[in-house]
Amino acid sequence: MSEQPQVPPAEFQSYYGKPILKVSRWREPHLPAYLFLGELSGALAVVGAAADATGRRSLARVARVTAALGAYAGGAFLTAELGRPERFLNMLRVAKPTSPMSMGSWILASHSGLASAAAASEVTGLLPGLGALAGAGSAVTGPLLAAYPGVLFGNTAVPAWHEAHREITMLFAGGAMTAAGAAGLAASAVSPDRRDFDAAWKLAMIGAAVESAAGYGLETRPGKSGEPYRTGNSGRVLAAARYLTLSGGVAALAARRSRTAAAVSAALLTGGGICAKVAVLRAGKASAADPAYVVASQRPAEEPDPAMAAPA
Amino acid sequence: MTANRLYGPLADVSGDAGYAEHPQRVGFFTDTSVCIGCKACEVACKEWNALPEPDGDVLTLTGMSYDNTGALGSNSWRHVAFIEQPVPANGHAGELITQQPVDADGATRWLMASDVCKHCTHAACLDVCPTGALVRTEFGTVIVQPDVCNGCAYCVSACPFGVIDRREDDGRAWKCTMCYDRLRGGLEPACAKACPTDSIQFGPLDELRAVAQSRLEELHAGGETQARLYLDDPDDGIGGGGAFFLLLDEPEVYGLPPDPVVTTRDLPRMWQWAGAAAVVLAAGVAVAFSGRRDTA
Amino acid sequence: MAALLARAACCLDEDVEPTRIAKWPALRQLTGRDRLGRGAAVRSPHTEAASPRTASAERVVASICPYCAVGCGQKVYVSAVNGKDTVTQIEGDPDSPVSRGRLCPKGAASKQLVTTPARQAKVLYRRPFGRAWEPLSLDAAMDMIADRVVAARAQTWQDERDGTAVRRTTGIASLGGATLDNEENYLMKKLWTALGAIQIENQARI
Amino acid sequence: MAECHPVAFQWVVEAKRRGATIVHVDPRFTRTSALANIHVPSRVGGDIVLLGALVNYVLSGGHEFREYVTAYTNAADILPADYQDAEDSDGLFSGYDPVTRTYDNSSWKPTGERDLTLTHPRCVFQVLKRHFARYDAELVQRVCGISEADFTRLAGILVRASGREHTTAWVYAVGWTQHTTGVQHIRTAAILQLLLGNMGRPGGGIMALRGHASIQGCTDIPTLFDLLPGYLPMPRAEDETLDGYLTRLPDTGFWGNKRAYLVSLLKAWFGAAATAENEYLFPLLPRLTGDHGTYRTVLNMIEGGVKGYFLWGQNPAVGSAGSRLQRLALAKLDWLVVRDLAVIESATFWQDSPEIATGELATEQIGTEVFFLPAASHVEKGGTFTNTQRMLQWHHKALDPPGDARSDLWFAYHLGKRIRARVAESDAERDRLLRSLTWDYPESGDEAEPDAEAVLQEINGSGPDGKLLNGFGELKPDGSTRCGCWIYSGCYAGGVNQTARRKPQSEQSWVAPEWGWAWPANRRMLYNRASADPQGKPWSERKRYVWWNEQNGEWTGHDVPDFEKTKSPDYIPPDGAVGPAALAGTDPFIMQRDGRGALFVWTGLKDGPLPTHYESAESPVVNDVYKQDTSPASVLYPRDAATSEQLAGHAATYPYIFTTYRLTEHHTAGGMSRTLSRLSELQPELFCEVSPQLAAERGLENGGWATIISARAAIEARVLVTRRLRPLRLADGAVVHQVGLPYHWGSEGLVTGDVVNDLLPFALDPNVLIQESKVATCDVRAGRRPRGPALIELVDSYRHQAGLEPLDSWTASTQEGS
Ligand SMILES: Nc1nc2c(c(=O)[nH]1)N[C@H]1C(S)=C(S)[C@@H](COP(=O)(O)OP(=O)(O)OC[C@H]3O[C@@H](n4cnc5c(=O)[nH]c(N)nc54)[C@H](O)[C@@H]3O)O[C@H]1N2
Ligand SMILES: Nc1nc2c(c(=O)[nH]1)N[C@H]1C(S)=C(S)[C@@H](COP(=O)(O)OP(=O)(O)OC[C@H]3O[C@@H](n4cnc5c(=O)[nH]c(N)nc54)[C@H](O)[C@@H]3O)O[C@H]1N2
Ligand code: SF4
Ligand code: SF4
Ligand code: SF4
Ligand code: SF4
Ligand code: SF4
Ligand SMILES: [Mo]
Repeated sequence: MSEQPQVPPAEFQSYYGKPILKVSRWREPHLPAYLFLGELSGALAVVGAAADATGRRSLARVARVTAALGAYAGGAFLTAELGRPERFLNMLRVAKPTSPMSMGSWILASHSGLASAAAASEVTGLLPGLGALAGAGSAVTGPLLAAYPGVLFGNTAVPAWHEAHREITMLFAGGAMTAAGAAGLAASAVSPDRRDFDAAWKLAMIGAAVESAAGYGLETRPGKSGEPYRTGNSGRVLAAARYLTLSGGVAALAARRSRTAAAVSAALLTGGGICAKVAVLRAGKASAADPAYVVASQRPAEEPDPAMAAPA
Repeated sequence: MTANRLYGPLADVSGDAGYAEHPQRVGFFTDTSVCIGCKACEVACKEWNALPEPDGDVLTLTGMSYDNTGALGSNSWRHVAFIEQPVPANGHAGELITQQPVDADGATRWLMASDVCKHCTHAACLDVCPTGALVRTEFGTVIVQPDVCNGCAYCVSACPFGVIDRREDDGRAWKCTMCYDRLRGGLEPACAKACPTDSIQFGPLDELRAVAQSRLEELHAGGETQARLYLDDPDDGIGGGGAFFLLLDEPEVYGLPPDPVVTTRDLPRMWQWAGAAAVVLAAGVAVAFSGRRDTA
Repeated sequence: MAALLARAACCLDEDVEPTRIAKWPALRQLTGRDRLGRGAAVRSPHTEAASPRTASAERVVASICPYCAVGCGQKVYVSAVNGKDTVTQIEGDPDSPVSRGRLCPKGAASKQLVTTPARQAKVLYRRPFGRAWEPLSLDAAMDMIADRVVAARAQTWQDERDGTAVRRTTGIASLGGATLDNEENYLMKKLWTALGAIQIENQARI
Repeated sequence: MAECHPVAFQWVVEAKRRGATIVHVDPRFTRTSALANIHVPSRVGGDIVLLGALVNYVLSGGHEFREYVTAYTNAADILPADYQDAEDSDGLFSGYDPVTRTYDNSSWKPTGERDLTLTHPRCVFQVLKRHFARYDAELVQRVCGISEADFTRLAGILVRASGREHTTAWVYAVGWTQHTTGVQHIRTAAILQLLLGNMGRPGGGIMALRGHASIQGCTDIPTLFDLLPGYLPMPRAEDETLDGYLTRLPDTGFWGNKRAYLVSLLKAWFGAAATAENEYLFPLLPRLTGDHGTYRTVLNMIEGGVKGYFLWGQNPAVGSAGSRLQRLALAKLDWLVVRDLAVIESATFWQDSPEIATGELATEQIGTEVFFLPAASHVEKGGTFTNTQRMLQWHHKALDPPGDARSDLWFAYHLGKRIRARVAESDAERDRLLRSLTWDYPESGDEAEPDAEAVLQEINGSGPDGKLLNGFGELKPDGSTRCGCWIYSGCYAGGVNQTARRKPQSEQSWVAPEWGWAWPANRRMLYNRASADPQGKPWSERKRYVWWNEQNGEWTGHDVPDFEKTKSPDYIPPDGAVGPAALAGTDPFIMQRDGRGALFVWTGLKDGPLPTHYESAESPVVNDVYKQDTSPASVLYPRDAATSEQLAGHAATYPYIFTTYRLTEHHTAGGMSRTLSRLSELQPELFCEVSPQLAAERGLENGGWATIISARAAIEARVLVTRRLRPLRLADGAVVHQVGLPYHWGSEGLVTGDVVNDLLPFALDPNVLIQESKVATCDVRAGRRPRGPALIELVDSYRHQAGLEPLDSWTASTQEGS
């Protein structure tokens, strides 16, 4: 180093190493399950509409029914996550653009309404027009449902979430596609009419690519707040997510020829998707639990350089 | 949306929250340079708000100086921090805050500070609350409405100060109310009233800011050059705190974030990203469905 | 969906009566000034009803902190809870020139001192060589104690010592006084002295 | 002060903001230190050296307030030729008898001559100079471990902040009193304050920060063996007649009216039965024959001499020194009555005392019959507390006590009634006082609660017509007035309960005379005539408080003048005058027989007329100043082992000093704090504070456990390693480690812990019999203590090393007699 810095890098200071932030109270499996089911439902709603429009009836049917089920199951996990589940409906007491969860609740409520209407029509064959309309509607709410959780995480004080909100948002968008793709793959493994599912296989591969890229983005995020995505338990789970997703994507290539491959791919992709959610949750908790992340994110200039921190 | 609704100085927080007519914004100035660490504020708060009593079995010493409360939480709305600091032989000029005489072992000072919810001008907890349980009051303070909160715990992660928390056996989020009930009755908050040395001062925020400024000058003149105000500035990341502090060292020494920013500042951009992601999703599906239906 | 909205329209508290759709905060957001749902629009019945419990106290009694010799002024708020007089709050008396309304943690905890369930409200009796406490009526206890004082005094009475009159008993001792009122110490000292008991001590010695 | 009198500390914080310099002298860096300008860490038990060196600094630098000293103190008094100072005989004054460990003070009594030039070699001023000449900055370093630089800084501050325009206040509590030299600590401060002219002036004085809510009250109206109300002494065996007794009190000054005080008291107690003919029943009062203090009494209990014991709001099983002996004593009683809010350790010793764990006691072998009677709390009864400023404040009853709980007033009264009923027919001489007692207070309610105001009225006193008196000036020696405590007379002046006055502070002067009532005569500051010069003009306009108004011919000011209102500054007493009339218009210290501040105290002190440094009863250090190592007159109960004499040469066994103290979050023995969750959670466990250096020396870890072993017990505590405690470097580079131990824990309550008082000896100050709980010696080891009998083995292994007999033989011999 050519010259002494004006102010020697301050040793990182904290209050007995205690967290500055509160560690998120969100739990496993509730929250990752909700996120996964939500994005699954969201993407499948789009898939359902697209399949309907392109005449992939089997896929449309599977997508719509699963989208509806996913929305309700996701809602159930979300409700279970609440401290006062019986007050779930208070989510609709207000509509706050500043609250991704409020927006998300409205999206989820309308999405599940639309998706279930579409699914009901699909299953019963009643009111097909309205069903198609609802399906089309859910194709609008679906992407929102899949994408908003990125903001949900981003709009917190947790450094690993707030600062990585872009990557997380993309991770979830990719995850939505893989999840939907995986659902299609799984269905194709058992469906008599496998040709309908070609789009799902493709979607799975696209999703896997986006999700892996976003995951990579997270892992390679510069700076202290990217650390939990590289290190520790959350880092390992994220890496696992990436391996699962990538191999799931590769396996999807063989889905056309092999029902087993389709099933394996679906499982890998689902596992990858869920692991990614778990990793994000855990990374956030890790970054909230260690005051170093908070201080570093707010005093970037004084972030200790590991090379310089070594004792002389 | 008018300017500064998410970030930056906001002249009239209560007005922003829809109160056409409202009392002056009130707040706390906590002057930690006169805190004696007696914890009367902690006790007065718990007694007034009838906060749950601790479970006898878990009462153990933390080993963190005289702090056995540890942090703010759902059952501790005031928390007094105790910091025992070595003072470098050349590092400390002032005589207003004691240190032991310097000898071969250096000197020591003991900082004490009572922390509380900051009642932020831009309160992340409030902004993210999906139920409207968190609400800005007519006094400009931020409170949780226990009859509304459904315990989603979003606020917990949103607060840049780690203040609000969910009480697990009760399922709802809790934090300082700035004694909303007392304010409504024209009373001063319980903690401020109890505080023996007036380390916690309650009053109209404007007046407190002036008081704080003069106290700061007094300390600086006394050689206490490390003294600084924290969250007094409406231009800071949270638009200034409704509770602000005079500190004698860096905020992180007290367990406070050095430069907190309300997360909602970045919200528009984040929504844009979500939009982009939704588009990516839609595009991905479109691509997947493009081309002829597989005939294999 | 409709049912959903209908339920959401009320404030959804267990204890609160459902109110009209007009009170639905989301609607109030749209119709009022509080578009972002941060304040006026989202207030709950609990919030609207907030008031200090001391305001409804049946009486406010001037007192003095029972812990230390600083002698801080206290205000004691009493209300009937389930038909029983109960201390609902103790806080500093701003009028006091000693304390100006302030209290330390002990003073601030004095309501708990009065109301804690740890407080023993019944007489307890342990017989000689007994292994456990037994109940005893206050009246019986008073009589037993009086009997024992009279007997111990008779047994240990000294009219003189080394030829000088001392007129006393050293068979009975008493300790304590610093937490008691002056009037109480006064009666004690008066009674003990008349009884000839001299080993009367309190915290001033320690 | 911030720790134990936090609300009062607001005034210190305010003073600091107004420019006062706050200095804190304490072995530990505490919450008080944190807010002071300067903290002076010192060795426990070294304060006489520090204060003495300040006296020397003042005298040798000529910094005394000469005019004040000459006029208002006994500096000019000339001492007899046979007076020998401690300086002359290596730590002992003339008149010492090593066998009885007492002094004969006849050689201390001033000759009656005075030298206003203060130059006579035997005048108090010169004696004082010589006495303290050796106490200098170097000695302070050697004994207390305070650096010379720090001492000089402190001395400079003190001198600058005293004089005409400035005053310095000294504030102390049990850090000074709980020593075998406790009274002499305060004496040294008094000397300093008199020399600097800081007494009787606003912002000056020596403020005792007293303990419990009414500790001052229970000294004024004493539940103490050696006093009657209003500081009248209890009669001793040799006080056969009333007249003879009264000769023990001064004839001059305000004590001159002693007969009026005593006769009015006897009239209050015995009413019509007390007559001039029967000397107002004075001859029937019980008589003292020496020490009947609480520690002596506890030893008597162990010896089996005490049948019954009443505990009214005190918890000796935790709070009193040598608490192991306290509990062994409780186990020897026939019966015990405990009145408290909670079931405290002193009531449950037979169930769960540490001695049961070690096997020394067994529940089924303890014959003590125990009555626990629940007490009413402060809001459940009306009455007065007297706070540390001598101010009586009435607390009103807010509601009835729960269940069987009753006020102590109720208990005393109804117990008295029942006892009186049992002797109503007796014609035994010993029952005469009992039968003569005025014992008929109005009762009210279902519980027949006696009327506390009626009792306060009796204390205030009444005239022949039954009208309430307005002050002690109205008391008569002829039996026509009754008054339960002369210094409290006036608390019901004008028939109004003055103690219940609550005029808001904002609506009255800063002295706030209309809040409560302060004795005597509602004076807020004692000896305030000294705030004016001999001519009666304020020494300083800034600091004016009470002054002579020539026009009206009276004293006036912000407070009630502590002087006869119309006695002019030029009043000269005629020869042979007695009572207040014997004091001149320039004699402000009106309770003194000569009206002057006592730099030299020839009577009333048992351990010497001038403060002298002695080591504590237990100290790892030998006295650096005199050959006389420990206080020659201190009260050591011989069988309570391990005073420094016995430990001489065994500093290696118990190498560290420990000191005990309080935490803001707890109250004394814990009955009022460990029972409350709000306080318990704030300091949940007993801990010891050690310096990082000592921690390293003994392998102690922050948050871990340590065992502390003294010659009497071993206890365990969690460890707080803190820079707030620091090793002190004394003479010749010797390093002393001090261990800090808060003493609030015991076996009952929400948070429990070992009893620190188990570690302490029975070693007392001879003047007031207060125990030395601020200092003793110990060893510290890492880890928890052994359980069961192994605990005794551990203590004994140390005792063996120190050449002491084993604990049980010591306990047994204690029981045989001492
Ligand atoms: N929070 C709280 N307040 C209380 C009480 C309580 O239990 N808790 N108790 C009340 C009662 S009963 C009393 S008597 C008072 C006592 O009030 P304090 O006297 O203030 O109480 P302590 O903490 O026992 O002792 C004070 C200090 O003396 C120091 N010390 C020890 N030895 C020496 C020495 O030799 N020289 C000097 N200069 N300092 C020394 C100790 O380190 C300690 O910091 O507090 C009253 N107030
Ligand atoms: N090692 C060490 N030992 C010490 C000291 C020290 O500094 N170090 N300090 C000493 C000093 S200064 C003191 S004062 C003592 C204190 O020692 P104690 O006086 O023995 O301790 P407390 O816990 O204050 O006991 C008072 C009891 O009175 C009860 N009480 C409160 N109000 C009432 C009432 O109205 N009526 C009745 N009947 N009971 C009531 C409380 O519940 C409590 O149990 O400790 C002494 N011991
Ligand atoms: S400090 Fe945290 S809890 Fe308090 S208002 Fe600000 S964001 Fe909300
Ligand atoms: S936990 Fe309660 S207060 Fe917090 S965001 Fe959720 S609903 Fe609002
Ligand atoms: S203002 Fe009220 S609620 Fe907030 S910390 Fe103080 S006492 Fe507690
Ligand atoms: S009450 Fe005041 S002095 Fe005591 S700890 Fe709280 S802020 Fe500090
Ligand atoms: S509030 Fe604290 S300082 Fe005041 S009298 Fe009570 S115990 Fe003492
Ligand atoms: Mo005390």
